[in-house]
Amino acid sequence: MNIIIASALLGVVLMLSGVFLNHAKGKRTLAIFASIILMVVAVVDVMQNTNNTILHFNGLMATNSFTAKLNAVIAFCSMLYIFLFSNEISKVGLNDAEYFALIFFALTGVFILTSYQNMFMLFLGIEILSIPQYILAGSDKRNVKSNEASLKYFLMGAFSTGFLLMGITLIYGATGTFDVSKMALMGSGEPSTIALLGILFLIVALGFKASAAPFHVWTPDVYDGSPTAFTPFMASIAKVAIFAAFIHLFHASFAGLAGRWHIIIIAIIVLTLLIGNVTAVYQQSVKRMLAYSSIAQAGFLLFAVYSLNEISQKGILLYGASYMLATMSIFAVLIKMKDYTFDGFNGLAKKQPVLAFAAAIALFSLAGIPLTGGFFGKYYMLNGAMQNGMPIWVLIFAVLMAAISVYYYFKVIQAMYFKTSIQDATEPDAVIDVPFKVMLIINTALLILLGIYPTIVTIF
Amino acid sequence: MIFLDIAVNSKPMDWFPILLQLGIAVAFAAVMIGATQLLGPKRKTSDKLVNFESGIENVGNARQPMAIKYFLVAILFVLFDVEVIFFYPYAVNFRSLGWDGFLEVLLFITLFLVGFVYIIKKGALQWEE
Amino acid sequence: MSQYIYLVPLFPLIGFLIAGLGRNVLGKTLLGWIPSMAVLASFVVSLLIFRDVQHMDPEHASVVVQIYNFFHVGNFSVNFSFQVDQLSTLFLLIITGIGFLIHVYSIGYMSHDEGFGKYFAYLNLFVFNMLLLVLGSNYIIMFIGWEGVGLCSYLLIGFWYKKKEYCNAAKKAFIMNRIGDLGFLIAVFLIISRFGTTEFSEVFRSQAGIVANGPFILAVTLCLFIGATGKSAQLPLFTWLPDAMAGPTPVSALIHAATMVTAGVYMIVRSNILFTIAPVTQHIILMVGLATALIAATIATRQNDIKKVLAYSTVSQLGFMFMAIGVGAYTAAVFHVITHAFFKALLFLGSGSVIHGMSGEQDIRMMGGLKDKMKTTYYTFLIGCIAIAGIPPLSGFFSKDEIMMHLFTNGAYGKVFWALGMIAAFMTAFYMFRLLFITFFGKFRGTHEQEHHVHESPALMTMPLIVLAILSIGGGLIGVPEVFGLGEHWLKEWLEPILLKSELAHIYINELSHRGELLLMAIAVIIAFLGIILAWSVYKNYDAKKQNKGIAKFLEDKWLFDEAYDNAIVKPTFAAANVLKTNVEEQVIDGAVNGVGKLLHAASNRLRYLQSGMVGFYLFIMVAGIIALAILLFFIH
Amino acid sequence: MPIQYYLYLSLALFCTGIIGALMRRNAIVILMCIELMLNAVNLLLVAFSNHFNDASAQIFVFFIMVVAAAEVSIGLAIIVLMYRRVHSIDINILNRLKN
Repeated sequence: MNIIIASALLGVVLMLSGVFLNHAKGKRTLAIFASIILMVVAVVDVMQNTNNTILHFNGLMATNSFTAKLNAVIAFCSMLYIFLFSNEISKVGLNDAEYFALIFFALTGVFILTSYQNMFMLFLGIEILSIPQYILAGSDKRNVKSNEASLKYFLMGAFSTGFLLMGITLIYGATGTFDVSKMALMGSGEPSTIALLGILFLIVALGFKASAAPFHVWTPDVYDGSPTAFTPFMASIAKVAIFAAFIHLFHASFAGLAGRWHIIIIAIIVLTLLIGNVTAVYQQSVKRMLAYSSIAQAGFLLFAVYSLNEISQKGILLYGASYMLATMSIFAVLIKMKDYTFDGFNGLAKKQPVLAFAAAIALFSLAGIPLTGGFFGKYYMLNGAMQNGMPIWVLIFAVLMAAISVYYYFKVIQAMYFKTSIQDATEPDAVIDVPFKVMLIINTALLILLGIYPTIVTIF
Repeated sequence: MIFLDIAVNSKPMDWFPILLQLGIAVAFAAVMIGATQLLGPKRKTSDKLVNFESGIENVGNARQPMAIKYFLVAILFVLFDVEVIFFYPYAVNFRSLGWDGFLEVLLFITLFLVGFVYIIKKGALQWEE
Repeated sequence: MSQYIYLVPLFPLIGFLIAGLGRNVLGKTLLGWIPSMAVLASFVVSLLIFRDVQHMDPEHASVVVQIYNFFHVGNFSVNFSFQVDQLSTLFLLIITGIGFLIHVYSIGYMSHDEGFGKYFAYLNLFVFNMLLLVLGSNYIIMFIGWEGVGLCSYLLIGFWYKKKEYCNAAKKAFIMNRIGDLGFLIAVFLIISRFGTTEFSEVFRSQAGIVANGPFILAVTLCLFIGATGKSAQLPLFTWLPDAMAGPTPVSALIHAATMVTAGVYMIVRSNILFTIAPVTQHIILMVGLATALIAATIATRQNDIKKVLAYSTVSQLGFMFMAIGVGAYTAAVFHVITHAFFKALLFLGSGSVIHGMSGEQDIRMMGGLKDKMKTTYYTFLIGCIAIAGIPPLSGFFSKDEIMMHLFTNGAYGKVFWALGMIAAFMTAFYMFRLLFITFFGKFRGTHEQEHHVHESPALMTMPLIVLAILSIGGGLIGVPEVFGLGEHWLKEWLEPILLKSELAHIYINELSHRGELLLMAIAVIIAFLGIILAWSVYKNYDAKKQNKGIAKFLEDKWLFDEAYDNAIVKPTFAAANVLKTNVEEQVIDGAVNGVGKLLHAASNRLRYLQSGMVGFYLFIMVAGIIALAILLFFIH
Repeated sequence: MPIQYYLYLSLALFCTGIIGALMRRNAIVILMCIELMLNAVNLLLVAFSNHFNDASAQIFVFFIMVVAAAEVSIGLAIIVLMYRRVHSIDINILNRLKN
């Protein structure tokens, strides 16, 4: 629980550093330091936790070893994120300290979402996570695209908040409680209409945040328009937290009614995989392709919502970790590029072998090639769903879509390794120093480690 | 979770005096306005129909873009104003929450003040550059 | 000794890391020899393990060595563990043995290439993945190796990436392999859903409850077979293999002849118990194998690129292996894998030596008369050709003969299949000797510059050729049929513990008598000789420009059958080759693959209009989605 | 009064908000429509609170109001930014990001 307080207080400290510190470098160092503190707190939380579920704040929150592990994985990825992107974050605009502060505030929301026990906190967590993201999306004030991304994100996000609240209220009307663990009684008998409507609205709202089709439309535009320094945060850490919340809610509360809402989840999974993968094929810009690929990846994460068993719980840890690391890697390379189109990557392997290698491993992982974390992530997801009796055609469809994804991921690899270019692919004033490369290599090594020894995240 | 005893345990009859007072107030205002309309003399001139602005002649349209400063102050006001909502439940349960509650509210106010310090330092409330 | 099995894949992995990280630091000598020595070390360990397995009681020789627990969820767990038994040790020897020879050869062949270090790193990575594939004790590890070799093949085909068509070849190989992998993956999921495990031993043990020819086992075996068609270049996914010749020639020898392409055969032999209870699938495999063998052999008769001939030949030989699997003759399939690895690696390396001597020329019409200039290469190549054509007592004869024997005795239509197989074997002899005669006989047809430059390859390259030539000659000894009275069929005995159940299930409809067996062999040898003679008659003095005159000359030589041959066999074959090449391969198969790509692009193009950029429209999509889901929830369930 | 009446009223308000958000192109009006949706929820929460005799829903209402205020202030800031850039608050003016 300490981690929620820690991230909020660190956010406040970073916010104040904006008015009390003048050096850009000082602020950046402070942010890096803060991310390390967060990681330390997360590790302490893991060591203190036993397998029992402990309630906090009069039962509003609950932690156990799983949430502690998830928090630690997320805190670790946040640390990597700050390490890899702090240079670029300060370059986005004038209010550099505020960007770091907003990231930490969003992280507070993330940690609330991983361990809430009351729909009240679900709502607060989602809002605390989303509102900073609306600002971050629009933080490049000189850029119309950033404005547009922010407006779209905000309008649609606020719209989906309405559905979230209506869903929560209807469920409350059906059960008389906001407590997630007490709603499990709902399994008995035919559910009331308002309960079903409430579940539908919750699927809509959480599906929206998780960018599941048909509520995904904001994703490409927002990820494309936002400053590239913030897109990986939105696409990885925020996304994983939303999925953790999604799964926790449906596992604890609505598992008894699974027979009724499974059909919706299947429809959403199929649509998400189809739209994400097929549309990504057409894209010319790597950044936009990655936005679609994040939709496609969400399709795989949704399998965990269907299965709701132990495998999927571990799967979300593994898939989440490998997905976050891979997204971080590929964006860390992308942000150094001059040209975001596929041709912009031509000949990168010759000029910047470390960057190209990191990007290649990240793309392998996203595509689910074995010996990278992504393979076992996908494997856990499909296996978990299969154990829970998912129709086999959905699994076959998912494997087919994963095969399509190879096509567009490998376009980047092909450009990097099998094409040549006279010009430098990277931005001339991009900082590609040794610490950056070291971080990138660590990131890549972890991705491979997850592919060789996946138990490392599931056992700890 | 904090419980609002009054909201839950009161019966509709308990609210009757308030309703009565409200009714009398509305009726009084209505009677007074109606009476002046009926009793007062009426002479309409063009000068009288013009908006009264402390004797100064009005110019232009009221729907003009305003300086961004107004907007900023207005937003900040809304934010701080709405936060005060949380004092209502505290006020209702002031006694039963005791010192623990007091300390928590103090913490809340401290966070509030940190925000305020930030705004001041950032210069958001400075009217002139 | 078996517990040291982890050393076998470990050495190439270390070699990969050293070569990969030190490719700009270390000198060429070290970069070449360290990876080669790594593979040699693996070979030595494999040899020791092989001896160990040999001396053990065959029933208990199969050992599963667990390295660590991959993951463990509930009662489902996957181990990172290796299976040491008769089948895997046999493949270990082939992979590391031939791998080592090809590594040594590469040091000479690639000596002038700027990507020397990268090349050896990829090569070692390939060996590592191939060893994983063969050693894995469950389908997951096998799949990891399976994907890994595909990836390395992709990297090595596109090794000379500056030519665009080479990149496209790499991409084509990868995509076709992925289609196959899809089938494999689905099969793995089906297996998990039914058995709750992927360990070979447990799956095969609990196979007993499955209804033979039931929908489940058919689905599993067909999906596995789809995986095999991708990796082993069978119809309809074979077109990537000829294109894959864009890679360096030693790569073609190692990956696209000796090891990776036989992974499909290995996988099916490994799962032979599943296939045995799915005779329908076996029948499909037989058909596919036969068709592939015939079509590829036909196309091979008309190719002018030295490597393309060998590539189609590989496809055709793989077809023979699948035919063997199709009739349940798993021993014969493994036997042919082994002998084919010897002589096809030899032929590829020989062709590499020729290309090296000709400064990169691959068109056989530009060669000719090389037998005097490149003696070692010529003699070893000749041995390879004799071996593949099936002339006793070279290795190819025994393995091909065993397949033919099983075809002949397989059911009522066995003789038809046998006859068709014989046609393919005839064409094999024909196109291989056509290649030999055009390349090494006659007059030199290249430029003067080339003629001046032609030289025998260095010893580093010829030594592996000689070793492989010896193996090609003597390799057949591991499976001499009992009819020759030299004792038992060694390979059959060796694989007995693995194939026992399948062999018991396989009923030979009409067992051949010893005389019948000898008769069939005689026919096979005669047919092979006929093929060679035909090739000799047409191509002895091949002249690229005046081919007709050459044939006319033979007529003058009173070769009375020539014209008859020409009209009855040569011309129809060539016509068929052209038709198959242009219509079947380029239009139907490539067309289908490209068509899928086009369909995808078209679909993508349609779907992108959803993303209009208007927030109002986005909100509308969202609400429409909610209404649709509500209908789904409340009215359809 | 039966709880259903509140439910119907609130859902009607909610749908009004949705339809408003769909029909209008003015960003501020859409924002108001979204607020209407939130207020529909507030109404329903208070009704349920009374129905279940449970005050926690009323606390929830407070939180919704506060969060909505925060959200609106961010939203207005974004809209001001947009107005300064394109001199319009029509949501469909900004459509550079598309396929």
